[in-house]
Amino acid sequence: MTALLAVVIGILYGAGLYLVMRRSIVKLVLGLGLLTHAANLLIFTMGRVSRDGAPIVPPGAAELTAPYSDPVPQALVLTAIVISFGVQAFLLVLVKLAHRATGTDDLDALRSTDQ
Amino acid sequence: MTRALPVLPVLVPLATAIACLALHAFPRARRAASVGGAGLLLLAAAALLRHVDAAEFAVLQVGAWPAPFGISLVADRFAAILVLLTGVTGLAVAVYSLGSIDDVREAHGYHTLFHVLLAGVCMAFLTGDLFNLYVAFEVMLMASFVLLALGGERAQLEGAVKYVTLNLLSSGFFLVAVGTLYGVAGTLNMADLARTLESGVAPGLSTTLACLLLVAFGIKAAVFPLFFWLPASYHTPPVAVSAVFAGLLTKVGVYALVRAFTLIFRAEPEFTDALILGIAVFTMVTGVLGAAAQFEFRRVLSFHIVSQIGYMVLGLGLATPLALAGTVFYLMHHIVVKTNLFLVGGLVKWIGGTLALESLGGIYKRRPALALLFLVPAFSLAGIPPLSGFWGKLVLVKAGLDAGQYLVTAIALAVSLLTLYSMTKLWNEAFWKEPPAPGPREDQPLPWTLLGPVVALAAITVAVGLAAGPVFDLASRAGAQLSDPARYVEAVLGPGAAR
Amino acid sequence: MTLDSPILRSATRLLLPLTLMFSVFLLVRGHNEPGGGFVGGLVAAAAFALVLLVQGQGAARDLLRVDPLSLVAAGLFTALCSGLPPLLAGGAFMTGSWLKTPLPVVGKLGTPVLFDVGVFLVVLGITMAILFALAEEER
Amino acid sequence: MLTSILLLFAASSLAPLAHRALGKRAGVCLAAVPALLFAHFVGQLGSVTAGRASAESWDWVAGLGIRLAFHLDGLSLLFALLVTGIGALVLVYGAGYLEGDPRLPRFSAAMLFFMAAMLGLVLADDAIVLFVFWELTSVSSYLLIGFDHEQEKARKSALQALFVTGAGGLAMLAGLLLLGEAAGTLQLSALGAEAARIQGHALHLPALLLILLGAFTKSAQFPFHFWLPGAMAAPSPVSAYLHSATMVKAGIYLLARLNPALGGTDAWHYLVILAGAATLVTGAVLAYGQTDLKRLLAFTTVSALGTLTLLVGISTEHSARAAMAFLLVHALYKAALFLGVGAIDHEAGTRDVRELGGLARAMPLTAFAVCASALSMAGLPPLFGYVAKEFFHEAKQEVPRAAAWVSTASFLGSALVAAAAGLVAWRPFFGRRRSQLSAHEAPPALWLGPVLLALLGVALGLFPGSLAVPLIQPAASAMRGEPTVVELAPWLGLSPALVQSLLMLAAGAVLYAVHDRALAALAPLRGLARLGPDRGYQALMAGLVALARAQTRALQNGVLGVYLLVTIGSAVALAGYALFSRATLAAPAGGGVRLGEAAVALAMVVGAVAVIRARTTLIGVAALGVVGYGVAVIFLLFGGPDLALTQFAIETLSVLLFVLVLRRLPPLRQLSPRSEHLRDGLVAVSGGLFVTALVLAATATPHATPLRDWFAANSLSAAQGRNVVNVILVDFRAFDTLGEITVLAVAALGVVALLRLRPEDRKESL
Repeated sequence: MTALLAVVIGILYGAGLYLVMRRSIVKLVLGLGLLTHAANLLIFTMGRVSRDGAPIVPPGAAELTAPYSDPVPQALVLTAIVISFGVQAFLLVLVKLAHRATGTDDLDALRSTDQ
Repeated sequence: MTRALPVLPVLVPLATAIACLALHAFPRARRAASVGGAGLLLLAAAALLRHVDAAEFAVLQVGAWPAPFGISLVADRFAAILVLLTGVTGLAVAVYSLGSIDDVREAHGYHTLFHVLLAGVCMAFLTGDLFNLYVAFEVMLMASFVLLALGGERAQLEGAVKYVTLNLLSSGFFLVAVGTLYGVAGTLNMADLARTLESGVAPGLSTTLACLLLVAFGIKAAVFPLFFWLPASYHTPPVAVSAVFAGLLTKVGVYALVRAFTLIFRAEPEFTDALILGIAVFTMVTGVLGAAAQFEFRRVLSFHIVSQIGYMVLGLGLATPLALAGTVFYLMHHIVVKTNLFLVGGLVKWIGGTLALESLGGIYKRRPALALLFLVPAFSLAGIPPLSGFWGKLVLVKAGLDAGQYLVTAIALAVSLLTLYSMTKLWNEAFWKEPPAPGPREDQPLPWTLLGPVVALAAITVAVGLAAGPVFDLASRAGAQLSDPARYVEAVLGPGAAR
Repeated sequence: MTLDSPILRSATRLLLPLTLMFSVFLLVRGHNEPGGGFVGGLVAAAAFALVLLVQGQGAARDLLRVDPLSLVAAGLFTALCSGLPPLLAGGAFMTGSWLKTPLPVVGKLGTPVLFDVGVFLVVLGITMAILFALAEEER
Repeated sequence: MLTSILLLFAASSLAPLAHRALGKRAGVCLAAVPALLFAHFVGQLGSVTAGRASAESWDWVAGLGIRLAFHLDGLSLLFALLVTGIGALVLVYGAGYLEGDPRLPRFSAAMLFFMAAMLGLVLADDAIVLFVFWELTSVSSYLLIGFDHEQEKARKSALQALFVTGAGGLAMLAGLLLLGEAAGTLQLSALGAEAARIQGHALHLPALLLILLGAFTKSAQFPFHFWLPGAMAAPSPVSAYLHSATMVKAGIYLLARLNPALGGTDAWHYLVILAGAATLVTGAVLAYGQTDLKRLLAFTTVSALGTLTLLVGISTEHSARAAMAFLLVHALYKAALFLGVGAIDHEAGTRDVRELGGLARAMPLTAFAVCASALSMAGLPPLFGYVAKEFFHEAKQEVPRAAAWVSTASFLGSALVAAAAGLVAWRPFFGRRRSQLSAHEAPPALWLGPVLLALLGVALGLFPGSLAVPLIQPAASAMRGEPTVVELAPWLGLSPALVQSLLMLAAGAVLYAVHDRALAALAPLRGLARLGPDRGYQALMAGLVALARAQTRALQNGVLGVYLLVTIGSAVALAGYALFSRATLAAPAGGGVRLGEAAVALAMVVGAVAVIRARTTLIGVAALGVVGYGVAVIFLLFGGPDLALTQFAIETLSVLLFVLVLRRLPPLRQLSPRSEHLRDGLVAVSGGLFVTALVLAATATPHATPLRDWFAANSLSAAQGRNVVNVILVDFRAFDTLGEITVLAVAALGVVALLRLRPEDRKESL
């Protein structure tokens, strides 16, 4: 399964990277969304996926006994998901305003601040 | 209270931010809280540095969970120095903001954002946990995103789109690297990672991840060829925001590079050091050339940030204790000077109504004292003795010569000459030449909120230059710590951990 | 942009307390079962979002009573404060301390739970802040 | 000694106040500071002549071995006297010259600052401290040369001077560091003793070359001489000071100072003598070609600097005393001449020899000062210039190599300078009075300095033994690094040197006589002169700006797609190279794939492709949602219920936000050309392959699980929670979560602020 996930993550990355390099501002946002999903999945995979069940101590037990899936990447992913959500919400509004201010969705037209 | 020292520089600005958010109906109280909080941060930072300089390390295990399981906050001298400079910059810009940020921006959370930014920066300097460093970056970045776009002018939004996109990309690389490092080494604590990777776990992968982090941190530090976001955006927000960005944000990237390559990744120094050295050279040169083509005050300065980052990275690439001391010294000098130059830019704009060089002029004639206030940071940036920048340059040049890197050293010196060229361009255009038209506030007295921080920072620059001995000794002690990662590992994980 | 209708109104009136209770339930049990402050906060936000959708912004704001950003401030404050007591006592920031005996229904109470409450409040606050701002934009 | 330097700095910073408080008397009061210091240094003459050098030092940057060290020997003393003595006169002069000018306070402040820097330079006994003051002279002279800063020419000249001397200074810094490395010390007075060690060191030659570069640029040696005439844009008192006793002499000072350590080698002889001789001739030829008195004097300065360099390069006993004598006399007459020409300019309104004449009657004192000084420059007895010239002729006999060339060069140079001296002395004052009928004698402030200096030149020439020897002998000794006896009498008798002098003067007289005709004849060649190094400098600067522009156009072109391409490309190339060259790739241990799992994976891939191919925002968002829900399902399938719950909730909210915010945006278009699609696609595919390889390589390594095991063991017992993920979030790693909710809070604040704060309601912010 890890191998399959590795391929899926690679495809998500490829697609995400391709999208962010497009000139359309919406595609940029969509691409970043794909990259976020891919990164989360990658970290999750680093805990070595297993179908062993959630890392929750069963009632009555004193500690968690194997097998269980690694809780650390899960905690990291949770944090990352939430952060990305915040960033994404902001990004969406930023893009909307940039579109309204410049009147275009073509990123190549946003060149006034360089040069 | 000693035990709390490593966390106070995060908690104080965070609490200040919350206070500013809660005080949204009381503008005056909010402004007072903002400046007061910045002052407290400076005090806390000073106490931390005093403690760390004597005790070598201050380590706090958040939640009292032992390392490497909980999150460690680790202050060595390098981190403590940078936290102190964050305090200095924070207070200067907080005061400056009082006189320069309009009340609409203030009402929309300016002060909260500003203090969250400081909290994120301090958190990045102090954390001893790689994932927590990611979180710190996000805290800092999110605040910077909003500060950059706050106001909604077209230029701001355009700049923000680029800034946000490229920085998110960097965060993405960082996240991948951290996740993979966990998958390989099974830990997130930096000291523990250093120990684990040292023991030879997955050597090839470790270099790969080092490269990935080099790119991730390199984007934040704005090194060649990853700096595009900086000149595209830094000149668009209000001056106070540019100033705090210029002083601190890229330096967090440099800090992370230094931390990563002195502590965590030491598997293949011959490869990574050469790489970093090459990056340093290109960063210095492209940055300074970029500045030579600009004719707007803040754009010139923005490109110089890039160029100066090259110097800091140069010390890291040389990797000797002297060179690392040089990097530390350079960082200290640069944070103060660069912040100040942007603040002076604000004064110029206040007087002349613009920052476009062709429309400026005549400030030397009418306000010679202010002109001197520009010359101090400008000449310091160009490395004119005995100002602070000279010593930073001297140490790096000496380290370069000692290491036999003659070409690199020659380039560094040439770049400093071109820096001088840019600074004289600003001086020529804004201060010396006749203005094409009088500015809006030619003869009004400058408010103390704007002038005070500039004077204070200039005084620091001069003082660091004149009292370079003790400052260099401090940088040297910090450099020595960086060259001896085993001490760091033992400070976090306990005696004997580094074997 | 409201979907006002008598049926939806009464449904909302019925759903709101239920959803809110469920969100608190998720918050409280999060320490032992899937859930927690984050998801809890989202579910609570969903309850108010429904009111926003059905009865409009004014009604939702009235129901929430406080400005969402104040809620955010309160949440952050709570989270921060949950870590402070040990710090003031000379210990490490965020060291957890717990009541000796578990309460009925809620289970054991401790500062980490307080922290989770802070998370809950922040998530509720930010979601509502964003939604209100977008709804204002729509008008 | 530090006290005297600090005194000047203090005077500089108080100058504006002094001008405000004291009005017209401020100039004299400020001049009292260097005058007092002059007296102080005169008081030191006795002990220095007796061979007792005084020294003082403090730690400065101990970690780098840099000491704030000062040392007063004969060489330093000679310079210190010139710096303070001429400095005081120039300050008085300046106050008169700029009377009523609102910039006068600034002038005094900058002059005193420069004076302090120059004094520090000649007193410093640590190479780095010397460099510090060296750069301070560059910087303060920048402000002085650009004094008339509203004129573009002044600004350009100031920059040129700063840039050329700054470049040399940086080379010198590297050279000094290398020298310190070779010598094992940065203490200048200790270098002489290490001469053998230094000259045998591998770093000797690079250090020498770099230091010479610094000295040559500062002292305007060929081919770096071009900045000096440009510096004439400065007001006359500034020129008088910078070009007589200070600034340009700094390079000579350095050469003399390092002579004991570096002198005497073949490299030293070749380079220094060659540069000196070339400069001597170039300066003299160019001086002869001028009609503007100030420019003329500037080029004679160049020539004199060449002479001095030549003499230092010879580095024998004779050359040392000749160098010091010439240094002294040049400072005196050149300061007087510049000040005198300034007075002429001030009174007559022009400095062009073709427009001047007959002013002697109107300006007798100025005329005396200028004539006496010019004759000293020409080397006429009984003036001190003659004595120095005699020494020079003696010394050049000792040139180790190419003596004939050097001799010819010096003869030619001296004759041309003599002719130039004639132009300065005769043309303005004698002959027909041409215009400027209103011209009359300058006020005392303007003639006092030149007259005093001229008198001093006469006195030194008449009584060299008692007046000049005490100055020159210790200086020459210090330059040689060993006691050197100097004997001076006003008449050296009928020597070959005297004959030479007479021949040279005769040649000078002829050249003077044919000056107008020569200029006319040479006029067609003027275009040639523009091909000089100045042209090179201009081309360099223009090229620099052009390069900068081109680079900015290429790199910072404003196209976000390109920025992303470069950034992503760098990451993939670098990390990919490291991965594929180092790591071993192996498929991870099985586990197998169930049908449902494969279906989810497929759905995600299809979703990703659909996002790329989407024609409308709505479809794109929906496809992205499919991927997001797919991720949630994966989480659920592999033991992450909390994750799955959160991902479902967040994904739903995200899709909602996407639709709410983006639905007004236009449909998705294909904007970029096909070639860009291919290019980006290639990078994207490489990125994807890299990530896949990375995941495979990482998951193939043994799974180290210290954290996981510890959390599993302690979650319930130590942290009171059974849901380990949640315990990590709110307890073990609650600090992360604190940061996370801060990010959320800020994001919400940002969304609200962006949507509510319209640019049109905003007031002006800085």
